[in-house]
Amino acid sequence: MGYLRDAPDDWLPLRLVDQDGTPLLGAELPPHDTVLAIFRWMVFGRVFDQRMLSLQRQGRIGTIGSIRGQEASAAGLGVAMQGLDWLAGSYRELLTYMVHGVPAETLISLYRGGVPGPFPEGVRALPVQIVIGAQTPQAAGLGLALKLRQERAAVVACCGDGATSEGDFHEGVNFAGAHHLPVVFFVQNNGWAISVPRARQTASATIAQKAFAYGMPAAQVDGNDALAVYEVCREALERARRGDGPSLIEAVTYRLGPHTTSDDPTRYREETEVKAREAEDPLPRLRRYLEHAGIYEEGLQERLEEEARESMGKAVAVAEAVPPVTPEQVFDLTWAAETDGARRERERALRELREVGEL
Amino acid sequence: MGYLRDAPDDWLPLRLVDQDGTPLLGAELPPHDTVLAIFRWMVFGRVFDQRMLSLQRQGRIGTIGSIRGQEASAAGLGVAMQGLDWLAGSYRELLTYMVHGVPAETLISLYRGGVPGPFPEGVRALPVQIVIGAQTPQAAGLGLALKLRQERAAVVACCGDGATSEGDFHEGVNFAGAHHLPVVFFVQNNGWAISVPRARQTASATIAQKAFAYGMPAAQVDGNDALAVYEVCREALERARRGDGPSLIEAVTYRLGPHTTSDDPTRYREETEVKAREAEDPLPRLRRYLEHAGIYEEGLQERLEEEARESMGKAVAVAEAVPPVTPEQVFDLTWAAETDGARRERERALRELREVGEL
Amino acid sequence: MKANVVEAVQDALRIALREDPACLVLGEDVGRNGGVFRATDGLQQEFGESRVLDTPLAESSIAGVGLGLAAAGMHPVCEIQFAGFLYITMNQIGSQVARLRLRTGGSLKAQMVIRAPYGGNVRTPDLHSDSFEAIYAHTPGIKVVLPATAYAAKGLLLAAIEDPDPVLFLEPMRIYRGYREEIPDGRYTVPLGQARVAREGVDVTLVAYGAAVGTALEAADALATEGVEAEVVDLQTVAPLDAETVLASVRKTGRAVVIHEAARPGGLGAEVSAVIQEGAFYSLEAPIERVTGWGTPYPFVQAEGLYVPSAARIAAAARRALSA
Amino acid sequence: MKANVVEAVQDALRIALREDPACLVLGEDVGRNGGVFRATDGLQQEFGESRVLDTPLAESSIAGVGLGLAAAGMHPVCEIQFAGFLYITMNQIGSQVARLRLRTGGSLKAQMVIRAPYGGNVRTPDLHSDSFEAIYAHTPGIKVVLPATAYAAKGLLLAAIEDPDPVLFLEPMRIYRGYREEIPDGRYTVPLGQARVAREGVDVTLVAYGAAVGTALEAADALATEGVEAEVVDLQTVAPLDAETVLASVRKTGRAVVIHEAARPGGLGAEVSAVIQEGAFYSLEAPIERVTGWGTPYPFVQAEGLYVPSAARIAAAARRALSA
Ligand SMILES: Cc1ncc(C[n+]2csc(CCOP(=O)(O)OP(=O)(O)O)c2C)c(N)n1
Ligand SMILES: Cc1ncc(C[n+]2csc(CCOP(=O)(O)OP(=O)(O)O)c2C)c(N)n1
Ligand SMILES: [Mg+2]
Ligand SMILES: [Mg+2]
Repeated sequence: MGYLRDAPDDWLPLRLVDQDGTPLLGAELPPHDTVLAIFRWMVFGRVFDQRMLSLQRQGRIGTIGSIRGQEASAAGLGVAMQGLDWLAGSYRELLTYMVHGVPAETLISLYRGGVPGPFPEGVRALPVQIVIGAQTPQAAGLGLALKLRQERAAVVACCGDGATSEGDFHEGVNFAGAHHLPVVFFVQNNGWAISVPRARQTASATIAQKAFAYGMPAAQVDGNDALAVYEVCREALERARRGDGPSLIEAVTYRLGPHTTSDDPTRYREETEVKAREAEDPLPRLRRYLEHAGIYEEGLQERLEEEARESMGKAVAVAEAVPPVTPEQVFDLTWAAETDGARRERERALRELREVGEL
Repeated sequence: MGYLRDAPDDWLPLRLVDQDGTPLLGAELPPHDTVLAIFRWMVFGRVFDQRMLSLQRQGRIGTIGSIRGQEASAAGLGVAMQGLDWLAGSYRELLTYMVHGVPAETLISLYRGGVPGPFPEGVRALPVQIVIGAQTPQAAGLGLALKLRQERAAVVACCGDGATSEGDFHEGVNFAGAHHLPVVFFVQNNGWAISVPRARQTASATIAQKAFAYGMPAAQVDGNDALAVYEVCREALERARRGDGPSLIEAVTYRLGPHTTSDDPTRYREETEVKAREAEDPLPRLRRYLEHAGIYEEGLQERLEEEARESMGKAVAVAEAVPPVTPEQVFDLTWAAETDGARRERERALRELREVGEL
Repeated sequence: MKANVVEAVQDALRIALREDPACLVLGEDVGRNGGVFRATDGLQQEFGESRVLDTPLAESSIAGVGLGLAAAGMHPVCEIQFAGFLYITMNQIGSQVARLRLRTGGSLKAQMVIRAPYGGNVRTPDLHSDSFEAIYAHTPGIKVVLPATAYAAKGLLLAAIEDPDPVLFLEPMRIYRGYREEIPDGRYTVPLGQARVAREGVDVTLVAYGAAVGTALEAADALATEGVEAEVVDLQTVAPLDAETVLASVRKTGRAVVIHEAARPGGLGAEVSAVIQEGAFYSLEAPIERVTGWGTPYPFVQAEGLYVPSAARIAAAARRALSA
Repeated sequence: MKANVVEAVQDALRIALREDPACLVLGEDVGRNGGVFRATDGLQQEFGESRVLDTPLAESSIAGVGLGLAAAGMHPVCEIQFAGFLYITMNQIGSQVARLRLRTGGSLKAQMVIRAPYGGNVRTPDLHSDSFEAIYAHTPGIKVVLPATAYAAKGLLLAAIEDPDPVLFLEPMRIYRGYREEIPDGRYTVPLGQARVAREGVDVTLVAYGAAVGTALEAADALATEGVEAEVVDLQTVAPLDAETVLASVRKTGRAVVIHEAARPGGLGAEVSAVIQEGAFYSLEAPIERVTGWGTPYPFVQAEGLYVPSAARIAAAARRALSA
């Protein structure tokens, strides 16, 4: 006996910059303007998050997830993407959506309960996914289209650690593997799926090694090391654009805030755990690197914060000026080619609303 | 760059007995009576298959899958199982079902289009699954019940190479991993999912390594080496029964016949491939081992074949004596606790049939 | 005891876990977190991790694992976090759970409950407000139950857990935390497969279930001020349908309005309408009205208030029926 | 050309692949094998592996990949091997494909077709004979089309492929290899959303779709020998429903029988019945009859002949309607 074999267990998350901002020996780091762009977006993400939570508390938007603590993963990925790349993500990737070109006001509109789109012309992204895992096979489909049309572009399919348990995650990644598609699967392992800790989600020692089930290479990266995230995404994206096939990246990070504004994390996780992770906040870490590299100008963060607050203020104003969704719009968007039967049903519904003065 | 990492690629299917029947150096082989039991079931499986195909040609049963070439996997597994173990398999595991205690006549009834059950009291098995992959999470549920009740028994969840692409396969195996359940996932990789070759099904170099995505150990075994299959299953089952958790076994075998009686494999695979695999037929191979081990009595195979034919003859007679399913039965089996509304619908349906003399 | 709907559900689960050793509860976040709506609050603490289990984030497996547990003789209560995700369980429930007994000639049964909060007008994100009772009502082999009050929630859930057939139990989110009503302590059951008359009347029958029953009662109040006595029938179990209770009412009133918030085409209102005209054709004095969601997907929060039937729409339909 | 239904489907796919460079075909075994029913026979040979693709065995991903392709501007035609497996695609189709346009404010559309053979009485194994049109008809945002003839199969499929909305296209297995009828060479379309009168009559309306249209016509023949002139309406598209054509017929005949082989409760017959009594209440001279599968899952082969509506059951229902 003794015929069963175990998985390799020698994973070590890739890190290029230490907690204190010092680059690791021999680390190849992105150029300064890239680093600054990442920093700027991380600051924007932090401000965006604060503003959204306060809008929610004021009842001006609905339930929203917090992205605090995950800005390095989101921005590192977003900055590594290019204009022709497609993004397929979820509610936890709002910052990546914005880096990729979706204006904050569109996302605010969405959380105000309005029509979630359209995104600006030319921004290649699927709608912000709510159904966990559903975007994964869709991303494979986008990848197949790119491959068939021989476009030099990649697809990024984001999801969380919990999402890797869904059947759709499996089917989508396997499809991309089997058809050798230009898709990068980017998993933000933030330690929790609402109240279920990563270790209970799957017995797999890492999320990264799940890639081996699909015959594609993988990396596990310190998701709070923005530059490591950027570099590994760049490699995976280039590989995909080159036609060398899919890969999977696990970014190990931590959700510092609640799952959403409806969630009370004190019910299921220890304050001490959160405290410990606060100390690993990716934003001061990248700032320390900027200082270390001598590219941090005095007051930069404060300036960027101010800029972000201003731009959020404008975005909120724009979003709040959008008139509420009408039933007509809902019908208009249900069918591109309305049949006679569908038109009659529209008229019936509107007549009923008018009759009681609801319209 | 160069941060992405590939899967281990040093798999070698476990083999205990060579093509010519010689045991490999140092191989620990099962006792002779076990070997003989496996051989007897393999012969039975071969005869069963022939008989079922001919019944189908005569129009006495419906479409059926062929198991020719896969008897070593099916019987090696079946003989390694114990009475308290649960079996959750599909149309390709009919032989395993029979080894586990389901009489041939029950399966013949099923293929005659009758009610597929019940199985004999005490035979622990889910119905023969037709929906690819659906049995996998169900098997995890059985395993959870065993674990919660602290029964010393295991669950075997069988499926094919194609089935590993289904979302349900993933969810079921992951659940068993996450909850450390006594389940053995047994995948018969017979090279094809109808017309889709194994290599197109998934880019994973082996099916075995998919286990690593779920944090469980795996083995790849020569599925035409009945004794290797038996030994690896015994290890995995013992492990599960002991409470040491799930594992996954890939049995590499080959479907020598058509996918089902409705399939024409010449449309998609080369005769030369099949010819080459005919030479690796597991039945003569085990017979050669019996001869090599000096436990093959002259005429044994012929005697077993004769026995099998006789018992199949009886089984067919029993099955063909079962009266056809009635609508009443279908209603009886739909609801265990029929509500008034359901009873009225039953009466309405039967009245309608009686009115036109169809009942 | 005083309880709102979610507390009634929780009480039923507690009683079942206490009294039935084969009963267990599983789902996403049902353990330490007590469910995102607190329907399982405190249960893991009281009954331990082997009776109240967090599952991986995978709905098809929650249903499939439930089937396996049931086949082995357990009585699982599976939670799907929101009814919108019942699409994902369609295969395991429709092709497997609902047919296990049929397929095994009766030797295995799927005595299990799948619970999910359903319904709209609660300002939740996309796919969190949908009502899919109709697709499961078209799936014979599984009973589909929707309580409209705290009393019914507890009694129907306890009945569902002990029923030998699988039951899809849809809990109206909108009234989860509504007012607390007095309900009996301890075990009691409300029988499956039976509608109830929630308000008696003679002029028109309003047929509803789940949260819409409350809206129908509101409409009945409004109609009463006009001298119209509406009878409100609460279906409670929508599959198999208790046609007799509906028919008895319509035979009396001659007029019917069927209400649900799911999309109109192919919704449960169609079945109720069909059944009424089959069984009470000669009593009908006006076309049966349906007040439902539209022929569109459930819309975004900003439009949902117009999609979900209001008391005004129901009353207007009743007036149409009365003046026809 | 002469073609049976499966040949008509194949011809439509060939034309679409030839004329629309964005069109591609994907599914299990659609490539070298040409599909288990040969609907895609020879297509991979003619158009190559990048236009006709075998997928892994995973239906949810087939639908999801289809969505991604469509979002990127392709016009995929996805095959699900048997309609029974459409349960598995329910989430991708219902929560995703049908809502892509809505969710993106119209900037992305899911111009795609999902084809599947459906229906019973063909002696296939478990879950290979089911009819799930009703659950998709309750899913606004996707059109549901079922051809009843080779002519319609080709014309409707070509219309579906060029329609900007997603279409579920259910092909009646039972008449796949029925008799060959003469159909036009080259491209023609049959408009989506329109029912057709398959036989004119004045005494009773038989409403059917897919393979049941043939059975209804048989029943009409039988009724004709008794002097009853039945009108047969073939719905062709069941969602969105073309109520007007049905209503026009019932206003004339005053009597209706709705036929389908799916389970009765919550089946499409309920919607048709509801729509008829809403729109033609005052013309109705008898209760609308439904001739359908039972309130059970599709049964085993030995009982299916009694489950699927026969011409005799349809004719009997018509006689009931006529003598009411
Ligand atoms: C299919 C589905 N099931 C359940 C939910 C409810 N839900 C929303 S987020 C979430 C946890 C997701 O965890 P993870 O994938 O780790 O992402 P994270 O929220 O941590 O970023 C759950 C269960 C959902 N939206 N969709
Ligand atoms: C969910 C589902 N999809 C498709 C089918 C049709 N089908 C039956 S067997 C089969 C191939 C199965 O391949 P594999 O899992 O390798 O098992 P094998 O038949 O080779 O033993 C397919 C596609 C099915 N039965 N169920
Ligand atoms: Mg997470
Ligand atoms: Mg196979």
